[in-house]
Amino acid sequence: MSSFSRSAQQWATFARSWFLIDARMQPPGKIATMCSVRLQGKHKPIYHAISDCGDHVVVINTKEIAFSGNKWEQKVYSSHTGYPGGFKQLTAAQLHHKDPKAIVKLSVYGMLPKNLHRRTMMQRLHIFPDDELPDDIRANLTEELAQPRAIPRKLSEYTQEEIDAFPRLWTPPEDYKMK
Amino acid sequence: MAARSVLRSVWSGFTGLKTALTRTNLSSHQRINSPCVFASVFQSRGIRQVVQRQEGKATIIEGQTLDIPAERQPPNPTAKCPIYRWNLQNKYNYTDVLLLRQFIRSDGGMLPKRITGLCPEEHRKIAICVQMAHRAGLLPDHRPKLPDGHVPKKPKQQLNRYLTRYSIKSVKPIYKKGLKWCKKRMPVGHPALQNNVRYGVKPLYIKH
Amino acid sequence: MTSRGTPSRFLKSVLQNGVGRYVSQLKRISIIFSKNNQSSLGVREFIEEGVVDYAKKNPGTVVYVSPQSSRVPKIVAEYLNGNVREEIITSKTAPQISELLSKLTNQSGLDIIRIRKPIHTDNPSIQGQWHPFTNRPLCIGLIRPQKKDPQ
Amino acid sequence: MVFLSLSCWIRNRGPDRFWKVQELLKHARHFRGRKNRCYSLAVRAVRRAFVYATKGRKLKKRNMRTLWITRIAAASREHGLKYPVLIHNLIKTSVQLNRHVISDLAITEPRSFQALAKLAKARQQEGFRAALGDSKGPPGVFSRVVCLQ
Repeated sequence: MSSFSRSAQQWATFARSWFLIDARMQPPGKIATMCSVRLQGKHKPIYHAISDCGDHVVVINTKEIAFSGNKWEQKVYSSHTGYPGGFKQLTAAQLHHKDPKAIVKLSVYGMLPKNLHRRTMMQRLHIFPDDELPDDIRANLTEELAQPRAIPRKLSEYTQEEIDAFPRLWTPPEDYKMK
Repeated sequence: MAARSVLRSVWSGFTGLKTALTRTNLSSHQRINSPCVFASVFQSRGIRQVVQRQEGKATIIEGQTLDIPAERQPPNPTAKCPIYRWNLQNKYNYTDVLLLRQFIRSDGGMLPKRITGLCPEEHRKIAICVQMAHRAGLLPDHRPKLPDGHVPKKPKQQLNRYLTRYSIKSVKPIYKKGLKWCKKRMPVGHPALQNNVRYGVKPLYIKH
Repeated sequence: MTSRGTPSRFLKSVLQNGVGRYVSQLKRISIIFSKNNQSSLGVREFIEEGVVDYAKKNPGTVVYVSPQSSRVPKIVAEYLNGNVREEIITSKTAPQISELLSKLTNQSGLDIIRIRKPIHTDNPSIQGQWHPFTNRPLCIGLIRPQKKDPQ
Repeated sequence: MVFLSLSCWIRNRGPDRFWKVQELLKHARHFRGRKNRCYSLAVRAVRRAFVYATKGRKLKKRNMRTLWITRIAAASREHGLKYPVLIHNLIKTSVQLNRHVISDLAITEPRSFQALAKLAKARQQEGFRAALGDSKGPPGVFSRVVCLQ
């Protein structure tokens, strides 16, 4: 094998790919686990912690992420500006209103390993609040990842036939007036 | 899940559905496209219906008593509670809107259990599920309409949520989380639904 | 020993030695001893008995036997790659010396240092190394957020 | 009694003090700062380094194994298997490759690894079939196996 083809192989092995994740109706934690695996390169068999083999991840529709429970109101994001009295606390809803990218970004940042590569890996994460992508990023995309959470169907999304096909569990008495 | 289990246990002729589906889609399109005659059905759930029909200039509103088509036989017909009759205990969740819609009024509240025949436990569980489905936005918006011309001062922030246990206004932010061994947790889902059938290997974890 | 402080190399043989034909890497060997010293007793015995046999057995190696007065007896082995190894054989018996000689003959002459891995190959991959598109379908179609055509 | 030679013996630490220092500094030459040239600093650093090296010999085995496992996990995910499933089923089919070899195969010989993954998958399906009996659960019973299958 000539050294030319072997060097080309090396280029191919360490090529970076771009993944697309749609965050519509997804919990940010699950999005973040997918992102952090790809950013670290842990989805590749050539993974090594110091070999910098992470991929790019593009997250779209972060405006429409979903939290389970009452986390929009209960979850609190704290930060400190460094000045006296600079301790800021925002609930998830407030933070999301301020910056729709922040929640996903923070959750990914927290899931990456705490070392000097963390900032580098974060630079490979591209977050967009809606599904408008710049053309240069759109041209790079190689794969779209499946959403981690199955989005439940709304009642308005069912067709009449499906509604009729579901068995009637109980029949109201003859004289009952439905409200 | 409830739909799946019903289909699994009772109804084997599932294959017929798909052909029927395509047919109805076609017919509904045709109905929308024809403008002069339209019929809107207000309350499709009960036996009696109010049907509004327009023919030329006259609008006819009439009450009809629908003939209910022959029902499929439930697997456990002797039971009193409809959930037990269909063997659905612990098999439904907030996502099963087709099941939940049968137990709610047109304004979104629960029907009384002396009418529906639900046993108290199942009634409570269904009430919880209905609440969660409402908060997740799976059921249609049942809130009363705002008067015409009313413009809200601040556009409301649309936040997607699911498995929401408490009402949105009642919850306060947890500013002090507490120490590691006694953290204040954020409940997800409801403990009444803890015994639901799950096929995954992961344990259910309702305190986040 | 710390692994960073010591020199190391991968396991290798000199110029694929032994793949086609084995070439003894020992070029020249000189046995330096004293004719009448006590410590050279074993060497003298070895020279009387085994040197000729050794030289006949290894035609690729030049054997020098040099008596030098009042010297520490030693074996100087020179290899094809230019390395020189000296072995002191003070008060060693003849069988010990012949054992040492056979060891020196079989060596490749590379420095004896830490070897990083017990296995090494120059051509690690036959089927072609893994790359991100190895296990992906050849055609994935279009990625979802397509640019809407201005109409 | 007069000891004349004792004091000399104590003072004289031998002629090879220089070489002793060099012998130690040899291990400290790649250190950072003054440790790589000052004996009194180097001696402590070298001692620590040797302790770390001793511990590191055990740790290396552990770390390498976790690295192999991450790599195999990544490679098997590409073929739609989880790591424990792959390893369990390979053991069941008496494939006696260790993790080192499997991870090397995943990198350098991806087709062979694919064959291994297929083998594991086939074994998994076989196991499910054996667990279910006649490929159907009893009526009215929900089985996790059906769901996994």
